[in-house]
Amino acid sequence: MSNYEIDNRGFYGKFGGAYIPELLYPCVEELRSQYESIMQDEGFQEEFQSLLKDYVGRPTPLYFAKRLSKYYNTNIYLKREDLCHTGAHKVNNTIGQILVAQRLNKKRIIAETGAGQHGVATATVCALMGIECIVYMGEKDIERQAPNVKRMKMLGAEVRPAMSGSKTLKDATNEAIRDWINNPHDTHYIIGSVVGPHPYPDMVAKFQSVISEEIKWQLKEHIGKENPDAVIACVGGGSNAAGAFYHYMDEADVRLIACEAAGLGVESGETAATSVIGSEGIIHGSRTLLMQTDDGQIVEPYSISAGLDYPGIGPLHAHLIDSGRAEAVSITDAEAMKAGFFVSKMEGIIPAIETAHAFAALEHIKYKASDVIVINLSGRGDKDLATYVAWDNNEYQHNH
Amino acid sequence: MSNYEIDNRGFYGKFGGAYIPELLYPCVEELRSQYESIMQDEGFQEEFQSLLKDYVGRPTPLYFAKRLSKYYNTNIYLKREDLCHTGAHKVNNTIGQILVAQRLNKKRIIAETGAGQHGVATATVCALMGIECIVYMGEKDIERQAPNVKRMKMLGAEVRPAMSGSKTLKDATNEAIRDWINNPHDTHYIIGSVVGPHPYPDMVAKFQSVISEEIKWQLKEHIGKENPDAVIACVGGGSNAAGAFYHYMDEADVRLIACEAAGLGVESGETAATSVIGSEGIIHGSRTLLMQTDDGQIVEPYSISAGLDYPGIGPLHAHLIDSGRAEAVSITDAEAMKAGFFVSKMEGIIPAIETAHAFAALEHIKYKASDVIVINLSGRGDKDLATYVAWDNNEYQHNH
Amino acid sequence: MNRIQRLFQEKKEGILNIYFTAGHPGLNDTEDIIIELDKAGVDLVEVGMPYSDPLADGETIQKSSSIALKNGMHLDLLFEQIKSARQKTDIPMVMMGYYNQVLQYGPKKFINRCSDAGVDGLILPDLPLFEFEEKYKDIFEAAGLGISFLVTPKTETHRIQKIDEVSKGFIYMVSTNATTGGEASFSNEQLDYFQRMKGLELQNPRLIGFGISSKKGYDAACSHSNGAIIGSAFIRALENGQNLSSTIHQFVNSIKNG
Amino acid sequence: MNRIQRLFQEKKEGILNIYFTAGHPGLNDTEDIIIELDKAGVDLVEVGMPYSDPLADGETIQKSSSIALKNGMHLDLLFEQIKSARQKTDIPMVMMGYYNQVLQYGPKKFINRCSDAGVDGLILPDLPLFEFEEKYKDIFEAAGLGISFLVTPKTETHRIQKIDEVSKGFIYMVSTNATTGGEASFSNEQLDYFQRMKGLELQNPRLIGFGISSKKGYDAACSHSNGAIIGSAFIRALENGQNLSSTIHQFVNSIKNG
Ligand SMILES: Cc1ncc(COP(=O)(O)O)c(C=O)c1O
Ligand SMILES: Cc1ncc(COP(=O)(O)O)c(C=O)c1O
Repeated sequence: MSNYEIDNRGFYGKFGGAYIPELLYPCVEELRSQYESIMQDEGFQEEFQSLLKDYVGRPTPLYFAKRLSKYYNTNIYLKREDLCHTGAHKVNNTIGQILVAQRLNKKRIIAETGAGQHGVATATVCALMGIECIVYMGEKDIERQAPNVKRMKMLGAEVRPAMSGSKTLKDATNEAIRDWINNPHDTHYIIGSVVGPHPYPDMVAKFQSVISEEIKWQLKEHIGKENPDAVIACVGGGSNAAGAFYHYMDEADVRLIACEAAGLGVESGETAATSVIGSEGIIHGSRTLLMQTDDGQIVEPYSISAGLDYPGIGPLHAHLIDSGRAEAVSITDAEAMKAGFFVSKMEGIIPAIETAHAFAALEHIKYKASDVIVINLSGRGDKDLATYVAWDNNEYQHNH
Repeated sequence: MSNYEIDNRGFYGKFGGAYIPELLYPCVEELRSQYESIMQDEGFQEEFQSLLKDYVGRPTPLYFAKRLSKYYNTNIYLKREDLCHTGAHKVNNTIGQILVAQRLNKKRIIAETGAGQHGVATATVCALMGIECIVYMGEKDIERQAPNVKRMKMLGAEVRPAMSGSKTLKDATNEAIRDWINNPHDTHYIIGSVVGPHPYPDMVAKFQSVISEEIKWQLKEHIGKENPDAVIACVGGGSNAAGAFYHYMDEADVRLIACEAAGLGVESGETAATSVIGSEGIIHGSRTLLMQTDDGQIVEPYSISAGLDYPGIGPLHAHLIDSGRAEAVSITDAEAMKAGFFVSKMEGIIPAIETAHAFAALEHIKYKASDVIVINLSGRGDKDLATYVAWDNNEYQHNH
Repeated sequence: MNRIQRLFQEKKEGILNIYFTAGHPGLNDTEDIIIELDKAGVDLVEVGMPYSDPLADGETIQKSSSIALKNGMHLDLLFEQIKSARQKTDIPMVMMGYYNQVLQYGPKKFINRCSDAGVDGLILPDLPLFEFEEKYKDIFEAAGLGISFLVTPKTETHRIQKIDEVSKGFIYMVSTNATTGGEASFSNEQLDYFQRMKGLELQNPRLIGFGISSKKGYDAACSHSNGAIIGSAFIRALENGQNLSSTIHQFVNSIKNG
Repeated sequence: MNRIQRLFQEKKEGILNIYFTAGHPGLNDTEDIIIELDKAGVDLVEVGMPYSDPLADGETIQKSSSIALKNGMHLDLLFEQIKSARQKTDIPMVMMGYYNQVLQYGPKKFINRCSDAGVDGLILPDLPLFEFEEKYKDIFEAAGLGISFLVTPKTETHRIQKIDEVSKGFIYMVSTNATTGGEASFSNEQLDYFQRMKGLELQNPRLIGFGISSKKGYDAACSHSNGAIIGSAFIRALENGQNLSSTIHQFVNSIKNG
């Protein structure tokens, strides 16, 4: 068995598990006891695969970035999750979870969102299935990701602001969990990343694993072998990274590079670089790495990117980094924005600011001219245009 | 030979040709004399197909819209051009034309744009190839399609406002043509629709024909036969419709339904329903149907949708409609907006307002429960969120 | 036998357990609140350790927690405050908080400080049963520290029995599957649940909490269990009251006597 | 033989052709402008039919066109104005506009009105050669109406010869591959082009236009061809001038005599 799969209690090594109040126990237990058999069911797989193909637009291309490769003097392939319906990898997971929710007879869907991509992806699948949808979103994120708020509303979802804490993803997640506690019977909570109590990290990683499943055969088509030298992905909760790493976790010759948001700098106090300044603890029902005080209070994170502005990482990534399997790279706001502009002008692809963090890693890591590097292009930057423009005009305001 | 291909002078029946001032003759003639051999070249085809696959994300899915089909009691398939890189079918053409431009040794690209999708698609391929790009856009459209203006700038293009006339697509096209006249040596003009002098309508239609090429085999996969009963597409200049109709034009059992923007109503004086209130004449170098006065002055069009706000249609469509091969349907602003909201909530897909006109046709045309209808989902509605929201709040301002 | 066990040996019904968030309304109110609650005739005090992300709690407790943290509350201070209160009262005290607080403080150190301060038990709603059993049960017992797990109307019987087996002190019966803060008025489903709990003849006494804010709710809870836990209603009273002591006496009086 | 042919028979060099947009600056200025241009010693008048989308024209002419249309200019009125002017002058007149205007008016009707009004020739820059030959050549000849096609520095020799074959009256030599409006100063490439045109010994006389705005430009054009066409500069003068008559005389004087 893989070293990087959950054990029978839902742990990756020492990380993971389900640290939840009894009030959530029935909901989580119902899901835990059924998700594997649901996901393995043939009818489920058929519907899931057909929606991924005909609705989401999979397989997404693996694109050889010629000009970027030339500039960096290596071989860079981009996994084009930005071409997924709704504009990011998030929908791979929401398609899967809405099918699970239907099989659990749930009539109401809740979700948290940071960048709004998961919220849009959830609102989308709820519209597709005709199911009620409520999305919790930090007040600050509602502001900085306005286009996605409009999209969710057009799709028929209700967007509820989370006003506590830093008013970002962490707080939206708290609110969603509270909603679930209050509505355990009819509601399924579609978590948007590989975070939360077991079985979420495993379930979400499996839904996202289609990313590396495709990279394998696509790379074989391109260069005759399945394995690149490195896979780079940004990590908020870590779902796109989990998907891009998944089928390479046991292939020791493939470097796994996880890019965290350093915000204003790892040491600045305004950061979301969890693996550097975080420590083991519990957040949102999972034992993992998180940013906290000596007293165990969760520290409010900061990143220019709403999707990475989270004080924890998924337990799988905590394990991959803790065990040395994955390398963590910290990328500041400024580095990410520079990379976002650069990639736009070099390849005609405007990346999400989250994704721009992954591109910025090229300035940090060592590689050879003969290397093959896959960057997971987790999402498109349409939602971030206002931030990009403000940054370009030196008008960007960080008011934490 | 097909009845719907150009003759050796570039005419579809009586429509088409190249009505251009001598100043443009060398540019157009250079292109005319070379486009076919360039497009047939094996190296060209290889590069074109590989970019369509790995960069654009083709084939785009053909998606069976379950809930919409149930609602309308028929079988509706959506051709997902909204999943193309940059969010609309426009990029199929710009990829093709940038490869043509490279083979003509052009160092500078100009384009006109209405909705901004063609401008973004052009800026995108110019970034991809590292070529200078200037996009002309009506001042009014710059306002109502602000997100796309931001995208073009991020991609490194210069956006120049067209201030004359109705300050929309027609005027942007005039400005682009003027630019080309002034820069005939080094510049290629990437026209964004099946309009303009020969060979543009034919060249653009051929680049877009990949749409119906895919529909054929995809429909065969879905239902065992290549031909639907009807194909529906919106028509501004008509490139997405040309692409969706192309391989069905000679299949008399497939209805071709072209949806024009009626604006405030065909008889309102504020419309873009060219085939209804237009007549034969010349616009942008092509003999076609256009909206004009008795004196041959071009009438300023109106539609809520920037991409359909054009007083002409491509000569192919003039011919298809004039010959009775295609049916023209006029869709008002209100009908299109209603359809846009409806599709968003029914299928989780927010269509471009242009595309919403095609969906609204379902309320106009007759069909049977057993019919198979393909709607060309030409683009996504991200660029239109502000207009959708303003409409929903009864705040939409039409100031012509 | 610690103070909680002694309490339940002496008093089988009508137990009143009041929760408050330490550090709220004022940083140094902890000792006064404990003493006044004791004086007012409360049976058991639950001291909330304010937490940044109290996801099992409702809005009232969440807000009081963030005020307490802003006031500067932290665990070392809290232990001192409790220890100081313990000099003046013998009322049973439990601490309630989140597992991460214990983890970061260091579980051993945390338990030692509890013993030292005179804390009688802990409630950590997100601490899994199995993890307690495997890692902490023995240390808790050695320290004479109780532990209370929660049950809800949705908790299955075999799990209730397991919880009863592991708990030491009392079982926290959540009256409804909803976060704290709302007003209780028992439904048939809840009454069934209370009946079922009674019928299981558990080793631990049962206290009903969540959403109780009046004599009516208190009486109803008492008629179905050994007593009631009140939290949010008390915090709101503290927020609205002027004088700490009189507010507390008034509140407890209103619960016990209407 | 119409007035244009007669002009070029009588005068081989230094021909001055002035363009203006009918209906600009005022709706009813057409007749006065024509008469005054004649009086000022201009050889040939080019009457622009204002068009909504004049894509072969520069900004000046485009703006004058949209003003003229706003003023209410339309073809029936324009033909009346020209006809009325024709009663008072024998100056050769050509109309310049876009093919769509002729198409919508009805080509036959349009040509009849030209004859009737005393128009001597047409310039329709977007009318293809072959379409003229196939559809209109005979009617034009029957009506005694000239036609001038454009050539540019980029036009290939065999095409120039074809254009010469089809044109009747003069050939409009565009001095540069750029829309009208800029200031001319001839480059080597342009000089080569002028030489080439001269060497072809065409049947039609040649006039050079686009970007000429001063005596210097006019003289240069005349030294390479039979004369010059001036448009944008004249329109700007009309816009800036107060009195139509004196503005026109001043402008023409400045071109001819500096
Ligand atoms: C485009 C994109 N990339 C990455 C992320 C971060 O999430 P995760 O780490 O789960 O992939 C987000 C979150 O919204 C996103 O929108
Ligand atoms: C999404 C979309 N559909 C349709 C159109 C109309 O163009 P065409 O008629 O050439 O397809 C546009 C133009 O911008 C567009 O953006």
